[in-house]
Amino acid sequence: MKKIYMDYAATTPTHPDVLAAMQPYFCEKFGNPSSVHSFGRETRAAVENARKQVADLIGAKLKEIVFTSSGTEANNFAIEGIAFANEKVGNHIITSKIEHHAILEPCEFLESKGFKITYLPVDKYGLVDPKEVERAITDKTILVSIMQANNEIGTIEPIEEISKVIKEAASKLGHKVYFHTDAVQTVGQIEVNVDKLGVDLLSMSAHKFYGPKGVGALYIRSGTRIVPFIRGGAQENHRRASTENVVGIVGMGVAAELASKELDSREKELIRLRDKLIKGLLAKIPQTSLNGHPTKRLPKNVNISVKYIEGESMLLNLDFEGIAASTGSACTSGSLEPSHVLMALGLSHEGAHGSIRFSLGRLNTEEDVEKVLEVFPKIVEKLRSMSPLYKGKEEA
Amino acid sequence: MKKIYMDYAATTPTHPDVLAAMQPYFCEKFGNPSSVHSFGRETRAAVENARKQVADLIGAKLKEIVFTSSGTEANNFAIEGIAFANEKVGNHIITSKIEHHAILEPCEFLESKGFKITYLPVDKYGLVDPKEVERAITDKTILVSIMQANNEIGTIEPIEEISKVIKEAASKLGHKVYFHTDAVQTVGQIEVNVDKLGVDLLSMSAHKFYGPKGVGALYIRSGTRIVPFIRGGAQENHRRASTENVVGIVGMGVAAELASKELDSREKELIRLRDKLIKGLLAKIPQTSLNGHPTKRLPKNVNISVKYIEGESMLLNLDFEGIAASTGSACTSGSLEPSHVLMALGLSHEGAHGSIRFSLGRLNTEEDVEKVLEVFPKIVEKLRSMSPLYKGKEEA
Amino acid sequence: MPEPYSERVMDHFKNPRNVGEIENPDGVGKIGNPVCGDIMEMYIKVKDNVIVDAKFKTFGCGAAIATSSMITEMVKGKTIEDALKISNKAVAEALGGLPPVKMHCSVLGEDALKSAINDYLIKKTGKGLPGWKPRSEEGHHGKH
Amino acid sequence: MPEPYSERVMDHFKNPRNVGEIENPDGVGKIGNPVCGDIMEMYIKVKDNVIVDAKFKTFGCGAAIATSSMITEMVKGKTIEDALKISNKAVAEALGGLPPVKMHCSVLGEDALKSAINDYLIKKTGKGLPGWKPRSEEGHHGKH
Ligand SMILES: Cc1ncc(COP(=O)(O)O)c(C=O)c1O
Ligand SMILES: Cc1ncc(COP(=O)(O)O)c(C=O)c1O
Repeated sequence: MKKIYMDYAATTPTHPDVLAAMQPYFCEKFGNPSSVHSFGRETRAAVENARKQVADLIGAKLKEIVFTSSGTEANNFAIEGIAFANEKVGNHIITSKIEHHAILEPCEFLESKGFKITYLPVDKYGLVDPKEVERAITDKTILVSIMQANNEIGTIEPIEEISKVIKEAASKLGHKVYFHTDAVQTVGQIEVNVDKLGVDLLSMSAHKFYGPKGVGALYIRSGTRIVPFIRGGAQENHRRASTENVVGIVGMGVAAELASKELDSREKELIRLRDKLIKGLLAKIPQTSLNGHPTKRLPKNVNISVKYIEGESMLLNLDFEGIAASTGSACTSGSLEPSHVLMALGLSHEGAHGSIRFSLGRLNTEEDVEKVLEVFPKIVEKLRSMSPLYKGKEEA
Repeated sequence: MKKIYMDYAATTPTHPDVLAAMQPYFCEKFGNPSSVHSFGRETRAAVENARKQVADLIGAKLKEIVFTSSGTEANNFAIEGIAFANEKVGNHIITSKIEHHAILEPCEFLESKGFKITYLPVDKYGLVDPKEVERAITDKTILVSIMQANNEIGTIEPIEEISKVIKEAASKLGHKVYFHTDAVQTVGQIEVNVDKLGVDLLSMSAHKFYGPKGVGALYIRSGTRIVPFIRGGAQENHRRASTENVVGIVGMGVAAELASKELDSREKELIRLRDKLIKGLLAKIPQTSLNGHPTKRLPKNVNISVKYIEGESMLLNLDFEGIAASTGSACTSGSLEPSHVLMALGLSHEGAHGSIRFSLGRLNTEEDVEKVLEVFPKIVEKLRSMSPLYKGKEEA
Repeated sequence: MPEPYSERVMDHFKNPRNVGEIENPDGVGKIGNPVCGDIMEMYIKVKDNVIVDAKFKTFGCGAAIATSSMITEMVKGKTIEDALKISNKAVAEALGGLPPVKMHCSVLGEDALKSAINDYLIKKTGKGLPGWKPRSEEGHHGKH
Repeated sequence: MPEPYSERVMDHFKNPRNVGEIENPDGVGKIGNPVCGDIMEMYIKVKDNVIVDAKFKTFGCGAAIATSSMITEMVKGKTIEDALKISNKAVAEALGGLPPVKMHCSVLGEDALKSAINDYLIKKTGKGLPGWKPRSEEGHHGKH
């Protein structure tokens, strides 16, 4: 059976060119980039080359890129690093209810350390209202963190507008209010430019755009006051300690370069497949609805609620057919809670438990979409026939 | 020119068997281990298998191993995780003056958050005295962190004795005093068994024993109260968020298994080479002295002070001859400070600036040692002839 | 980090036994709520104190469906007294174990069965199981 | 994270020019201290206000040795006045740049030269460079 992978938002296979570029750095070019000798100089040059590739992808300067071990670490670093470096200026942070847990949990940690956090609501499409950001800013606000696009529902937030609002408010306050965006779901997938967006910090993760797992980066605009998150060495310009993950960093660099080149074509093709899949699902299966915004939406993201049945049982049935999909975020699939993102949209518990996400990528084809459209309606039918909620609704 | 790598304490080349085991996890078996579908189940099984391999190497239980992105992260996690989880019990932590910066800097961070840190001195060999630990414990002490072996001078600390002292003191106090050891320089290189050592937490890093860079682990004894360091997901049993670095984890597992098998033979061979190198250097070059303990010493470590000349200039000259060595710790070689470890031994500034470390490993041979013994004395002579400190000491 | 399901769980999930409703059942149990994402309905037919048929409808995850399937299999042919002895642990064991995070599904299964028996007893004798309350409603939903 | 040295630094480090002492020098400068790990001694021979020879001895890193070598090359043939115009930046530039963390070595070089000239002037005229103090002793050793 040919397997169909439609969980690219959870992780992607490493691009063969990325793997090829990484190969020499395991056994041959293995020096510690901090070492003075030739083994070290060689890998240091490789790390700096990758830094350039990543910086170029998002329109940043070399020195503004700090490599981390993941998107989660980049998020933790941004939130805690800004908070602890600026706590004398203020102790208030603004974020949204639909952020990834890698933002929400550091915020909760900071609450236990005396910080105040405002969690902004979103509208039924998952959009944050820049006016709400404006209203939430106080003279104690030091940081706003709003994701560029949501991983579950794919909604793309109005980052530029939010940036404008923050800058205006900050100039009135007379102190800096930093603006961070979690761009883990966008970098390498849609255009991301730090100056256009007007952000001070931006998180990335290589494995979401055909780089390896275990490497990410935080963009930190020059002049930003931030303390290190991982402490204990002079690496990364004293901003992130530990022997550099040379192989991973080289891989992230090449993945970034590939993405710059292929961005437009990847995006167009995915939008085509995405819209075909959304239309097909909504047409073929009664009582389904799209979650997230219809157009301000990641090219890869299809998220629908299927009434009367539950997410995991859909996934497992799809898996029997060789189709890999997901309910919301993979990171919390060990939990029983319904998705906090879907709940924030105003969905019922049932609706939140009954959602499924297909996320598309490089290797998906038209046939893959057709296969899903053929298989999935049958699965829904089977599960609905078992559902106590569906009774008497067959005719509706 | 054949290059000779003698900087294995900084990092090691990935073992070819380790690389081979990792290969399939880039492009083929690439699923997110948190995913429900077959792609995810496959990598989850691989991660759990690696956990077993690492647990077996140090005599731990499966659930006691948490994978991290490095030794530095494991150290940060241990220190901050224990501190923030137990701050209601007490705010006092004991460590030593010769710890890696990955321990010292989190301690300094905690000082700024209201914790009190005692930095124990060491004797001229770099040994911590268990009696000093005993004396330092107060009713506020929640954590003691003493490295198993020092990365610069190779001295192996009396961990078992310190553990006994801590347990006795804790039973009198009536509260738990956790004991952490930084075993980054020992795991996979000498025997390490968490029960024999009597530790509650233990840090490891794969790239120090022929695994890949960018992956480490923290051993956490069952029942330990600790909060996560990287927050935002249910991975690693809710103890360390972020999509697992599957490739790195698989690599660490295989490196651990190889180490278990080859430990004894590796150790014997290294001790033979080490002692030949130490003896040769001290005999051939006047006015040199060994740093660290003569016998309680890592099999790979040779650290000597060469009077009247400076470390980096030795390194660069060795590099011209294709020999890779190091002065102390690679992580701080961007700094101008003399090594805090050598200073703690009571060395003069000159002595601390004039030290060099050769660290041996798998691929070193008898000929390599002979080459160093042939080349290095000439380098010393050249540099001494340029040194203003050496004047008039030629005849001494 | 979901732990994988056992083969038997997967078998009962893939081919659930006894799906559906019983017309004119002797007892019906409804348990669960949409908040936790699992809802079970169980129907039993009783003859001479023996459960001669059992069916279910379930909204829920793989473990919830497999548990429903397994428990309906287990009760068929049992007396009411023996059926009441079926604990959630027994169901989980019969399924070759459940991941810890899914153990509550087996509690739900036990509850659904007891609730159906309770309904049957009330209908038949006018009073139900003495002091019985669904365990699944004790609020196992902590924060993770 | 040491930044790599330029080719010219490596050349002057590998084959340092003017190593040694001058017998009966006209001026000697000694600068630096073991705390920061760099000690330089500079010797000059002056004829008709022109530095006709310069030599050095240095304890220190690659940059310290290369700087000493370069600065002794640069001063030879220069008048005292022109030699005093050699700034640490000029030395660093002549070396094709120095890594930021090593810039203090060029300051040390400038200081050693000025100190030697100062010594020469004192010997010759009875008074040294007006108001001069080694910049390298201004305490650049912050914590990293
Ligand atoms: C929006 C968002 N932020 C952060 C993360 C965390 O990234 P990583 O898996 O690299 O830690 C993810 C994905 O897991 C994500 O989708
Ligand atoms: C004793 C010790 N602890 C911690 C570390 C940090 O390990 P890593 O490079 O994996 O972050 C090192 C090496 O760099 C070390 O030698």
